[in-house]
Formats: sequence, structure tokens, C-alpha cells
Amino acid sequence: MEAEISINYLAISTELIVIFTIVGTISLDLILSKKSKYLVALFALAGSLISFIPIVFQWANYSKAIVLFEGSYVIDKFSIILKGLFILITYLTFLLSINFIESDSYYEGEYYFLLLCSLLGALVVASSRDLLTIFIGIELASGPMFLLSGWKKGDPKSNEGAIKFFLLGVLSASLILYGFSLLYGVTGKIIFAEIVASLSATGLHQSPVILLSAILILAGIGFKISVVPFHSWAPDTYEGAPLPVTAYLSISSKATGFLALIILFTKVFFESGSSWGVILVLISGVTMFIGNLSALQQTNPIRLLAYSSIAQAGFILAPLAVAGITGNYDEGVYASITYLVIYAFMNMGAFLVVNILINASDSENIYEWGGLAKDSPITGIFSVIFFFSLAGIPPLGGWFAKFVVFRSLLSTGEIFGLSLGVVGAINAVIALVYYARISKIIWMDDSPAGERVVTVPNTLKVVGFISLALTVLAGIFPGIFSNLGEASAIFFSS
Amino acid sequence: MSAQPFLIAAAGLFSMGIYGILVRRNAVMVLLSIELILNAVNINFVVFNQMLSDVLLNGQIFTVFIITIAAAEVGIGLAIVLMLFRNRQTANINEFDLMKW
Amino acid sequence: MTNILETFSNGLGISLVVFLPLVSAIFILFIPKTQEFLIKITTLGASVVTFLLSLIVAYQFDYDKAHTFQLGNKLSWIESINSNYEIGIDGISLPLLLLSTFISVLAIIYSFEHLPEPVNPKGMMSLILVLETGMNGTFVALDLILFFVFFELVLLPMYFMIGIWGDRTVRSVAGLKNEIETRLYASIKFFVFTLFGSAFMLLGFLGLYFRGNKTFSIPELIELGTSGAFTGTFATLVFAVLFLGFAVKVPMWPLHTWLPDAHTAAPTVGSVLLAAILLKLGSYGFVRIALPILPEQAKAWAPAIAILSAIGIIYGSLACLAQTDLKRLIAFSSVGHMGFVMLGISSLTSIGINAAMIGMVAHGIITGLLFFISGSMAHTYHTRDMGRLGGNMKLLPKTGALLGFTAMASLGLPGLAGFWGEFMALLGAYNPLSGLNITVFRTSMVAGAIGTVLTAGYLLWMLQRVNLGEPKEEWIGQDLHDADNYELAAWIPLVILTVLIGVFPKLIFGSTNDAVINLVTKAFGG
Amino acid sequence: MVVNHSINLLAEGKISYTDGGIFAEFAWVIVVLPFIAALLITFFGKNLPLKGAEIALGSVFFIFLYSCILFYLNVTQGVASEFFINVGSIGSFQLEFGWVVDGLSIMMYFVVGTVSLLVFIYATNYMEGEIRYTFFFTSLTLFAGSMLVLVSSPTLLQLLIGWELVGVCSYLLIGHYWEEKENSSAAMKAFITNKVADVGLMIGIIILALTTGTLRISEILYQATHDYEAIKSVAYIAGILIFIGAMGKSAQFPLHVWLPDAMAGPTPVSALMHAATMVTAGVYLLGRLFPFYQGIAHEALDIVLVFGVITLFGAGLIAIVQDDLKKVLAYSTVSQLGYMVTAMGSGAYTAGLFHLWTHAFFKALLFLGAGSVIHAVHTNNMSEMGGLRKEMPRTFMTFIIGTVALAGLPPLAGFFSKDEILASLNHEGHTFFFFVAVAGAFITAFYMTRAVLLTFYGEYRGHGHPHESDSMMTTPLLVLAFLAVVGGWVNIPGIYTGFTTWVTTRKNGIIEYHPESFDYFALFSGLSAGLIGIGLAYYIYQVISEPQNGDNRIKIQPVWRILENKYYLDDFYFKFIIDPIKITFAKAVDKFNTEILDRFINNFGNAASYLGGVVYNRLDQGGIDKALNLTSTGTDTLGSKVKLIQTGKTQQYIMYFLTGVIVISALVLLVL
Repeated sequence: MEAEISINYLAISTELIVIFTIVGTISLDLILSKKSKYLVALFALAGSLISFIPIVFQWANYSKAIVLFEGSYVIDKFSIILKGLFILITYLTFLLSINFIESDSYYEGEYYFLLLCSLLGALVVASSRDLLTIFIGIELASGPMFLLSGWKKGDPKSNEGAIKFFLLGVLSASLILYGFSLLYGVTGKIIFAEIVASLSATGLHQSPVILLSAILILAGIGFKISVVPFHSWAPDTYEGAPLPVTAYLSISSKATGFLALIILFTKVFFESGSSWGVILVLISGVTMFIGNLSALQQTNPIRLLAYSSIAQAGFILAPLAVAGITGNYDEGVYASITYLVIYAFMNMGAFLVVNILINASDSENIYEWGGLAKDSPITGIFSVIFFFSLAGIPPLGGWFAKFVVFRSLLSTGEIFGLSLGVVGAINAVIALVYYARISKIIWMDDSPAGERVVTVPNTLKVVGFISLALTVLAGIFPGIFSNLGEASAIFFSS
Repeated sequence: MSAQPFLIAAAGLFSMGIYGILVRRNAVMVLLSIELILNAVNINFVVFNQMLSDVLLNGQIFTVFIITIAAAEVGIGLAIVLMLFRNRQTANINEFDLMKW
Repeated sequence: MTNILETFSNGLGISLVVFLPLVSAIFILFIPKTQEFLIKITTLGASVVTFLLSLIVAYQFDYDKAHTFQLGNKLSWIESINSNYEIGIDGISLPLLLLSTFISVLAIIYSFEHLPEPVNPKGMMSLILVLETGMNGTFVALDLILFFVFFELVLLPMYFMIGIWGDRTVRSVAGLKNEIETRLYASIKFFVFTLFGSAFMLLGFLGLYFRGNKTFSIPELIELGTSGAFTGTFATLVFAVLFLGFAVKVPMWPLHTWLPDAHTAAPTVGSVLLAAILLKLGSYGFVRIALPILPEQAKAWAPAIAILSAIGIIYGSLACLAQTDLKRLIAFSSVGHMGFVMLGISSLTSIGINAAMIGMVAHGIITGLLFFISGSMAHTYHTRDMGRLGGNMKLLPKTGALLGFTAMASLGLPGLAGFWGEFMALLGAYNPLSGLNITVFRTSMVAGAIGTVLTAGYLLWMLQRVNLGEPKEEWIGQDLHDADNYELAAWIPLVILTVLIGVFPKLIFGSTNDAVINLVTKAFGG
Repeated sequence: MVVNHSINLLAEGKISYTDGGIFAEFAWVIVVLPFIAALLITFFGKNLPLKGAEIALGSVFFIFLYSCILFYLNVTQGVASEFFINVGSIGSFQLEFGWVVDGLSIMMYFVVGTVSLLVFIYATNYMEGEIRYTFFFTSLTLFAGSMLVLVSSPTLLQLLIGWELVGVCSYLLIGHYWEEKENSSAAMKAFITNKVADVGLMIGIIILALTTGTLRISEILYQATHDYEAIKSVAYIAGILIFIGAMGKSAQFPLHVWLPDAMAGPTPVSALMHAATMVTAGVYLLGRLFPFYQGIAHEALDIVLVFGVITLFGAGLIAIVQDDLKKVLAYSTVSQLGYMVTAMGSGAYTAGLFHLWTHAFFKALLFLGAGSVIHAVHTNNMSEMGGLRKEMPRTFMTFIIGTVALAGLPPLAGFFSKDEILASLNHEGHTFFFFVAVAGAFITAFYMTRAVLLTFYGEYRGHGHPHESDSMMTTPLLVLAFLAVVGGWVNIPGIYTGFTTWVTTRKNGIIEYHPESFDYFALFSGLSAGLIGIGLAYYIYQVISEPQNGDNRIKIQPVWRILENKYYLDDFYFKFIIDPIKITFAKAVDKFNTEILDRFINNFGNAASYLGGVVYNRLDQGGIDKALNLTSTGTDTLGSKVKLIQTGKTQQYIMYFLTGVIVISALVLLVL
């Protein structure tokens, strides 16, 4: 192999900028004195913003996929959109974190460093097209999260959440690896295209080894996207972790997991979809039910959001599941990704609301939040927008997310899709109850503690308004997501 | 030479790891059990590489990466366990059930 | 001037009617809370302008071509799923659109001085405006998805209206262990019921989309549907879910249980809008979507709908007879009246559907007025218990007189608007579309006719208990305020309209008839 | 099937007539005017010197004049024309209002105009100082308008509208003194009873309209008389249903129960609505649709006859036992309406309308006279009257004229009209009914004489010193008395039958029997029945005892008690219809709604919540513990080991996780 190494640096400039920011952040953290540590935060914020510039550029120019490293790394519109999403979410998480980090004597530098590392992992996953790269991406994305979830060092809950997260996370990583090893063992290849070619040549798509590999990988990723039965860590970890981290976990980590799932199952295992499709259908349906029914029971807002995000994961999974059975991957991926994107912003908003309200009421029991909307109407409006968007009420973004999912479920009219559609419809109604409950409490219940002064820091307002704008925009002009369809199409053609 | 004994050994290692995770109470031991699983994977990769005579040595490269990552993860894991130990004076994971509903 | 009007006819007019309230609502959010008058006057201005715009639309509407969709436009909206911003009105939607803009103005006039506790003009006014956008939008949407979005848009404002400003009485509810505040119970019940219906309705829409050339356009789907594109189990399922979605909203027996609670708990303006417009969304959905797109299924379901309607009429009336709560009585009366509307629709004849159309408008006006009055009375007396009321004619003569008039209108007195809906619905039910089971329909007709007697019974009884007799001890010497100018300004137009439509139903039929004939001919061949 | 209305229906009638010219064309004015007047009274009435009565009087005076002109036109040249206004179309169905100007309607205009005018004049004085004086005139004017809407109607639709509008006016006026619950209940009873009947009318109209494809009465009648098959098939049922409507408004047994209670309203109301005009609407309806009944629905006509006869006899009997003067007159009205319906039922169109005409005058007279008395003595009860002939001579005189007219003694109005009915019955061969009607005449004479004796003879038994009413009240009495005398002279068989010509001047020809001369058998029977009735009553109440003790002479139990309880009809209605609906059914439905439907719905919520609890607490947060505990107790070897791993949350999660993997693997590899 003496091929000349030529790298299209422009294509990977996003990743490079993030790497530079990571290095810069940790260096600044070492150099700067305690007083000027806030510069670290500014630097990280600036870096993540700058990394968005190439995204815009690439979106405008890359009409077809750019393939790097002999097919291991691909930059296409699909990955570009997701990278944009990851960066934006990370940026919002930074904003969400600033007050949080400043309020306690936490290590600032490392915090940003770790989040940026996780971001880098996510970026890598988006473009990876071989087993090794995707594995590194996944590990890079989740490794820092183990630490971040235990960030509240003095808080036993946080520790506990972290160890659970960690142990299960490592276990899942090893399962993924075992699955990879089987895949490698059968085909001898690690680049997806080559694996598929080898499998088609040998006709081993449905062989037990490949299916076992798929299942192990599914289990591993199932942990990341927290679907039943791999979800049990999520409520505990979410509850224990600092709120911004929880938000990041439930959005970015989950998105990374879904991305890995989409890439692996539609690029590698797509021909055995009839087998894993059925499993995914089951998982998706059960996840919705268990997530929503458990969420009904929650009094802790974070646990409530944890179960809500489990249920939402069921929704995101549903189109993929049906796509596996019908082979209509294009449609399924489009629906999942659209859901994922809209979900990202409305869930970010929901966490923001919970963040504000917990601080305002000094209570992690939603039933003590009565009347808070009167003390802070802006939070009240945020809560209405985000929670009802999660419930899927038009004209808020969530409806379109649900709509595309239903659309893809019913597209072929086969029985699995139809049943999942009905399950989804029932769950949409169940979910409404607990989403509406929060709005009900803060708008309609009386304050148990008299008038409370609620201050919403400006950074949080920024997060709120960005999320709100995107959520509402998504609901009123869902046409903006037609790009995602185009991107999914390109993703499959490459 | 057949690859089968190696694969069986790897599978055995894997199972032992799983057993360890489930049964050991000490967090450090659980960590070590996870290492067992990772090593089972490593064996798999190396054996497959040899078996398939992969000239690109993908399996071996993979193994190197896994070892690295495993090291990193153990580092993280130990950090968390340490933190826990500091707060709770125990490394027995069975006692971590603060959040049991 | 003409030029400006020309541009209006290109969809701009209708779009303004739909979105002006929403834009104003957003604008209001930026007005400080303390500027109450500014908020109120802005809201009023917005709604009046909207109403005037809708009048311009009505003026531009070509009544000779009432069966076609007019003054609309089709703009690309969600390309990826081929859903468009397709709007337009025909003879069926025009009266309802006008009703909606009109009632909204009155609701806002009423709210000028009669805001429910806790007083918050900003919140209330913006919710009314958002509600208006949803209502207007539903009536002009010609795309299933657009329709769905507007259809659902009314949920949130109404939920909050009931939940925040609703009745705070704590009561026990069958099946629930703890006592609960009426408003909280009612608001979530309303929300869950409607969402339950519409979630499935959306599945139905998608079914039509995939079987119907991947289009959500209602006119195109009507073309497909009337040419027999949807058949078999598929069509049955789709009709079933559409039925669920619309019937909950109407509401048809036995899906009506949210209604008495919601109406009773809602603040006055909320009840008015709920009764006057929101219920119409369901029946309008039947006429606009379910019947023409799935004509064969409509035929198959028609007897069942007729029976449910007849049950609704009798059931609603009987339930009214048992009520002691004034607002709850009126709420149950809606069940009966909407039963007539649905009975008319179920006959699948031009007479029956025309009856439904005028029935909807009349019910909107009359029951809206009833809720205005009863809400105002509840506010004055601080009770809705008819056992404690009495002699209202003496205490509040103006209110009492209007209540009497409206009750008369509500019981279907000929010469007033309510008569046409009832009489024509029965007329339609006597001779349903050929091929439908005549026995079922005629039985339903007789049940409906008996319902008119019961209706007269409970309304007159209500009048006797509330309006007539000597005032009770507890009210004598109390400082009770009769209807003030704001209230009269909100009510008198409805009274006039009731009489006008009653005497000259062409106001409605002139618009609906061609469209309905066209619908029936196309879908059912006569 | 729908016939174009340009068909010249003029060829149908036998009598020549004109279109009435400009007066017919503008007849709508008298229909609309009262409504405008009512509006004006509502808004400006209170500030006017006579508190609105002047507007009311002005409008009815105009109606009176206009109807006189029309009447004159009809008498001189005959008028028959109809005008339509389209108010909307549904499907191919035209909804039309309009006005019809022909002999029948002009006769009604005249009756309404005349009696209204007199009653209005009377009421300005009678109601003076009463509560809601202005509103009273609003309602009364509204009633005049509604009645004209009804009688001017060329379509069944407008007829139905007028029909119910007069019902509402009746409701308003009966309940005029609504402070008393009794009065408002009476108003409600009137309305609901009529509404029940209206169901019949409404369905009848629906059937006719849908069968013929039109709502125009003239066209329906055309079809009915020209062998159209469709209408024939429904004629019987439609005929009966429409008659049910007429039964309500014209107080026929068993729907008459509202009319006696309706006496709760002020007396002018009783005179105008519940004697002269509104209650005759049913008879008018039968008359209007007479060609239909006669042509193709004669089976239905037989039923009409039966109910008419039952009513005329049954109601007359009850009148005997009443102590309330107005109730006597009310039952008398019911009975007389029975006569009219009987006439219609026996196919005597003119006779029925003729009785309507004469009855309007003498019954209005009687009511106004009674009102005058009541005004003076402040009670309705005859037991507290007596001897008033001295104090109230003009009232007494006119009352006597009314009584004699009602009793059917020549040459007063009632004699001619009743005689014509009897003659028709006799001619048609309804011998049994003929004798019942004769007996009715006897009863009529009896109870009226009783009433007169109780009221005006003997000693005054009440309180205070009654004196004669104002001239504003007595003048109408005198005018009506005059009409009660001469009203019958317009239709004397063999001498002058102008009335027959008047009311048969209409587009759809009437074919009926017209007596060329007196039927002397009928004349003799009727006259002697009347004389005997008067004589007997005079004997019982004057000769052998004081008037107030006369009742004791004829109190034959249990007949008396049955009559006093009005054949227990009200009790029956309340016990078996109203109470079950109002109490049992309504409560049951309400219970069903709150206790069953709501509970069902709420239990759905509970179930979801419970399920949530189960899923969360048992499955999600601890299910594996239990599941494993269950399995491990059975397995010794693994048991002890496995128990170790159950307590910790973390390992439980891992267990959960791995179980999932295994289950999924099993599913994929073994099942799929």
C-alpha cells in the first residue's frame, strides 16, 4: 500500500476545529489563573460556534458525498446535517451549563474539554463507514459522559448514577465489540461496503453468526438510545447527573446512538432486516408503553423527562423497525432523523424549563411547582411550548415529528407498521397526560409557597428562545425538513 | 490449525466476564470482569485475523485500539469508583441503591 | 380599491382572516401587562378587522359558483410529503367562517369588562385570538394536514382557558378517589378526549394519502373518493377513525361526556366559543371530509350515525331534565342539538346536509348566546344552581328577557334560527338517500320529533325555575347588576341574527345549497 | 312529479272571483305591521302616554280596516290569489313564505281584526294598573301578527311558523302573572301540550311535503284532487298526523287539557286567543286542507269526526261542574271547538267555519263579559258572585245575549251555525253522532244557564260593592253583542247564503253539501234541546232552590267526582307520562352519564395510572427481583448463587440488560 496519502482537509475541517478547540481548552485551563477561568468557557463557546462555519460551507457545496480514507470516512449532506445538530446541541449545552458550572466550585476547564471530546466522538460517528472508526467514535462520545454524569462529586446520587452508567456502558461497548468481532470473523473486512460485498458473495446475511452479531450490536446501541430492556440506567443516571449533562445525554448521546444504529443497520445489516425489523418493532412498541406508563408515575421532573425520552426513543425507533421489514429504508431513516432533529430542540427546551423551575422552587417534586408560571410567565410559555411539542400538539414542532413517523409506519400498509401506528397513537394520548400535568401544575395550581422571585439568566433565555424558535418553526414550516429527505436519499446512494 | 479452540476459549472468557459482572460485589472486581470480556474480544479479533490471513491486519489493529480504549475506560472506571469510595466508604456496588424509586 | 380587492381574491383575503388574529396575539404578548386597555383595544381591533375582512371575502364570493372552492390559493408548504398550504372556501365553509369571525368579535367585546378571575387580559385575549386562528383556519383549509393542524390548534388555548379561568368548585367524580377541582378535571378530560380522537384521525388521513395518489389535497381526494377509489376494509377502517376524530368533537353520543364538564367548567367566553364554533369543527369535518371522500362508507355508516344521533337527542334532553346546574343544562342541550345536526348529515341528502349546515350556524348563535347569558348570570349570582335562582325577570329584567328569548330560539321556535335545523333535519331523515334503511331513519326522525317536545320541556322548565316566580329571599336587597352595555353589545347582534336567519334562511341556504347539492350529487349520485 | 305552478288553478273553483287587485297584493302589510308595532312598543312603549297601548291599538285598527276592505272586496266580487316569497332553497326544495288572500283567509282576517280591535280596546281599561302593562300589549300585538301569519299562509312551512308563534304568544300571555308558579305552570302546560301535538303536525307536513315535492298548500291540494298516486298512498297517515296538530291547538280530547288551565291568563287574552281566534286555528287548518281530507283522506276524516264528537260532549259535561266562571267558558269553548271539528269531520266545511265565525263573536263576548264581572268582584268563583244583574246591567244584558247565542236560540248567531252542523250530521247519516251533538246542545244550554243564574241572579255572595265597568269595557261588549245577534244572518239556508260563497271562494274547489233550506228535523231537535236545557237549569237553580244550592240537587256520585277531576286525565298524564320522564328517565340518564359513562372514562384513566404503577414499580424498578426469586426458590444449586446478585440495583440492571439480549437472541435465532 503505497498510495499517496492525500487528505481533503476542507472536508474534515469541522472535526479539525473541534480538535483544535479541545486542545486549546485544556491548554487554557492549565495556563489561566483561577480568576480568568471564564475565558475557557468563552473559548469553548467560540470554538463550537466556529466549527459551525464549515458545516454551512459544506452544506452549500457538497452536493455529493466526499469519500475519505479509502471509504472509511464519508462526508455527505446526511452527516453534515447531523454534525450541525451535534454542534448546535453542544453549544446550547454550554450555554445551559455556564450558570450551573459557575454556581458551584466545579472544575470548569475539564467540563468543557469533556463535552467537546464527546462532541468530537459524535462527529466521527456521523461520518464513519468502518467498524473501527465507528467504534472509536462511539467510545469517544460516551467515555467523557461517564465522567460528566458523575460531575457532582459530593453528591452520592451523582456517583451512583455514574457507576451504573459506566458499568452498563462498558458492558454495552464490549457487546458491540463482540458483535464486531463476529462480523469481522465472517467477512474479514471492516469497511462497511466491503463487508456487504463479502456477505452478498457468500450469502450469509441470514446466518446465525451474522444475526447474533446484529443482536449484540443492537443491545449495545440499545443501551445508548435507552430503549427497553436496555434503558434501566437512564432514569438513575439522569437524576444524578448535572442537569445540562442530562440534557446532553438525552439528546446528543441518544442521537449519536441512533446515528450509529442507522449507519450499522442500514449500511451493513440491511439485507437481514426481516429478522431484526420484527425485534425492533417489538422493542419500539414496548418502549413506548413502558416509557410512557412509567412517566405517568413520576414526581421527579428529571425522572419524568428520562422516561419521556425513553418513550420518545420508541417513536424514533419505530420507522427504522418498519423500514427493516419493508426494506423502505429511505423513508424510515428520513422519519427517524426528522424526529430526532425536532426532538433535540424541544427536549433541550424541556430540560431548560425543568432547570429553571428546579432552581426557582428549590424542589425536585413537580407537585411543589404550583403557580410558578405566574411568577415567571416566560418560563410558563416555554413550558407550554416545549412540553406540548413533546406531546405532539400542532402547531408545535412535535406534531410534525410524530406525523412523519406515522407516515412512514403506514407507508406500505403492512401489518407491523399499522399496529405500531396504532400503538403510537395510543401512546401519544397517554403521553399527553403527563406532559399536560406539568403545564397544569405551573399554570393552574396555586402556589404552595407564596410569590417566588424567579430570575431567568440571560444565557438560559438565549437557549430557550433558540429552542423555541426552532420548535415553533418546525411546526409551522415543516418544509424546512425536506432537506433531510434529500440528505437521506444521498446517504443511501453513497 | 483450527481456530475453534481459541474461539471457544474466547467465548469462555466472555462468559466468565459476564458471570463476574453479575456476581462480584466489589466494583473493582466488576471492572476486572469487564476487562475479561474485552480480552475475549481481543482474542477473537486476533484469531480471526490469523484464520482469515488478513493482509491488512485489521483484526490486530482493532485489538490495539481495544487495548487502548480498555485502558482509558478502566481509568475512568477507577476514578468513579474512587469517588464513590470517598463518599460512601465502600466499593460494594450492591449498596448503591439510593435512587431505587 | 378594486385593485386591492382583486389581490384579496387570490388567497390573501382568507389568509389574512386566518392569520391576523395569530399575529395580533403575538403582538399582544409584547405589550406590558399593565397596559390593559391597550391590550383590549388591540384585540378588539384585530378581531373587528378580521371580521370585516371576512365580510369582504363573503362579498367577493361568487354565490353562483358556490359549489367550487373560491378565493383560495395553493402554496407549497411541506414539499417532502406533498402537503400544501391549500385554502379556499365554498358555500359550505363560508357561513361557518363568518360565524367564527363574528362570534370572536362578540366574545372579545364581552371580555372587555367581564374577564374571569384571575383577571389577566393579556392571557385571555391572546388565547381568544389564537383560538380564532385555529377556528378560521379549519374552515378554510383544503389540505388534510393543514386541516389537522388548525383542528388541533384550538386545543391548547381551550385547555388553558378552562384550566386557568375555569370553575374552581371542588367536587367528587365517579371513579376517582379524590375530589378534584372542576376546571382541572374538565380541562384534561377535554384535551385527552379530543386528542384521542384526532390521533386516530391523523392515521386515517395518512391512509387516504397513501391510497390516494399521495396527496393530501381535499379537492383531489374528493375527486378520487367520488370516483370510487377507496373501498373495502381499508375504507371502513379509515372511515372508522375519521368518525372517531370528528364524533368526539361534535360530540356524538356516547363520546360526549367531556362536553358537559368542559362547558360547565369553562369561563363564559370559553363556553361560548366552545359551543358556538369548536363543536362545529367536528360536524364540518364530516361534511367536508368524511362524506365526499368516503361516500360508500358514509352510506354504510349512515344508519348507525342516525341511531346515535337519535339517541343523542333523546339522551341529551332527558339529561337536561335532570340538571340543577344552569350551565350544565345548556351544555347537555348541545348534545341534543348537535344530534339534530348529525341526524341531518346522516340522511346524506341535500335537504339533510343543508339542515345540518343551518343547524350548525343556528346552534352556534343560539347556544353561544345562552352561554353568554348563563355565564353572566353565574357571575352575578355566584351560583348556577337553579334551585337557588328564581325571579330572574324581576332581578335582572334585561338578562331575563334575553334568556327567555334565547331559550325560545333554542327550543326550535319557528321564525327563529333554531327552527330550520331541527325541522329540516327531520325532513331529511324522513326520506334518506335511496338505499338507506328507511325504517331506521324514520324511527330516528320520530325520536328526533319527540326530542323537540322534550327540548321544549326542559327549556321551559328551566325558564320557570330561573326566570319566573318571585325572587328568593337571599337575593332581595342584594346589589345585582343587570346586563351592562358591553354585554348587550355582545348579545344583541346575536339576537338580531337569530331573527334574521329565522325569517330569511336564504342567508345560509343561499350559500350552502349549491355546494351541498353538488356534494350529494357527486358523492351519492343524487 | 312536481307540477309547475303556472297551471291555472282558477279553473277549479265554481265561483267566479278576481285576484283582489292592489289590496290583495299589499295584504302582507297587515301581517308585518303588528311585528313592527310590537318592536316599537318594546322600545318606546313605556314612554308614551298610554304606555304603548296606542301603538297596539293603532296597528289592530289598521288591520281591522284593511280586513274590512278585503271583506268588502270578497263579498262584492270574490277574491282568491296567493303570493310567494322565496326565502331559500334546499336541494330542489323551495322554502317559501307568502300570503294568501281568498275567502277563507279573509274571513279569518276579519274575525281576527274585529275581535282583536274590540279586545284591545277592552284591555286598555281592563289591564290598567296591572303589572307589565306594556309588555302585555307587546305580546298581544305579537299574537295578532302571529295569527295573521298563520291564517295568511300559502305554504305549510309558514303555517307551521305561525302555528308555533301563536303558541309562544299564548305561553307569554297565559303566564302573564308569572310570579305565581301556578300560572307559569299553566303556560308551560299549554306550550308543551301543543308541542306534543305539533310533533304530529310537523311529521304530517314533512310527509306531505316530501311526497308532493312542494310546501305550497294549493299545489298539495291540487295533487290531492287530481289523482296523484304518491300523495294518495300517504293521505291517511298524513291526514291523521295533521289532525293531531289541530287537536292540540283546537283543544280536542285528549289534548284539550291545557285550555282550561290557560284561563290563568288575563281575561282579554282568554277572550281573544282562547276563545275567538287561536284555538280555532286547528279548525282553520282542517278547513284550509279540506279538499285534501275530502278528496283522498276521508278515512282520516272519520277519525276527526269521532274526536270532535267526544270532545263536544265530554267537555260540555265538565263545564257543568265548574265553579270558576272562566273555566265554565273554557270548557264551553272546548265543547264548541268539538262542534266545529265534528262539522269538518262530517264533511261540512262551511258549517264548521260558520260556527267558528259565530262562536268567535259570542264567545269573545261571553269572556269579556265574564272579565267585566271578574274585574268588578275580584274573583273568578261563581260561588262568590250572584245578583249582579242589578249592579252591572250592561254586562248582564250582553252576557245574556251571548248565552242565548251560545245556547242556540233563534235568531241569534249560534242558532244558525249549530243548526247547520246538526243538519250536516243528519244529512251525512251519522245518526248516533247527531244525537250526541243534540245532547251537547242541551248540555250547553244547561251549563250556560247555570252560569248566568249563579252569576247574575240570587243574592250577592262576595265582598265589596261591585259596580258596572267603564264604557271602554262595555262598548266592546255592546259591539260584540250586536255581532252575536246578527252574525248568523249571513248564512240562512234558503234565504241568504253569502257566507257559504265567501268561504268557498278559494282556488281549490270545495265540494260539499249545502242545505237548500232548513232541515227541520235537525232544527227542531237542536232548538228543543236548547230550550229544555235552559228550562231545566232554570228549574233547578231558580225555581226549586237558590242558585248557589242548585249543584247539590244534581250531585250524583261518582259521576260528579269524575267530572270534577276532569276524567282524571291530568292525573294520568302526570303519573304515567310526565313524572316518569321528568323524574325517572331523566334521573336515570343523568345517573348513567355521571355514574357509568364518566366512571367508565375515569376508570380508563385509573387503569392507565394503575398500569403505569405496575409497569414502573414492579417491572421497571423491581420486577426482575421477584421473577428471579420465584425461579430460584425452585432451583437449589443455582439458587444460593443467584440470590447474591439480586439485591444490588446495578447488577439488577445488568441482569435485566443481559436477559434482554438472551431473549432477543432466542427470538431471532429460534423463532424467526
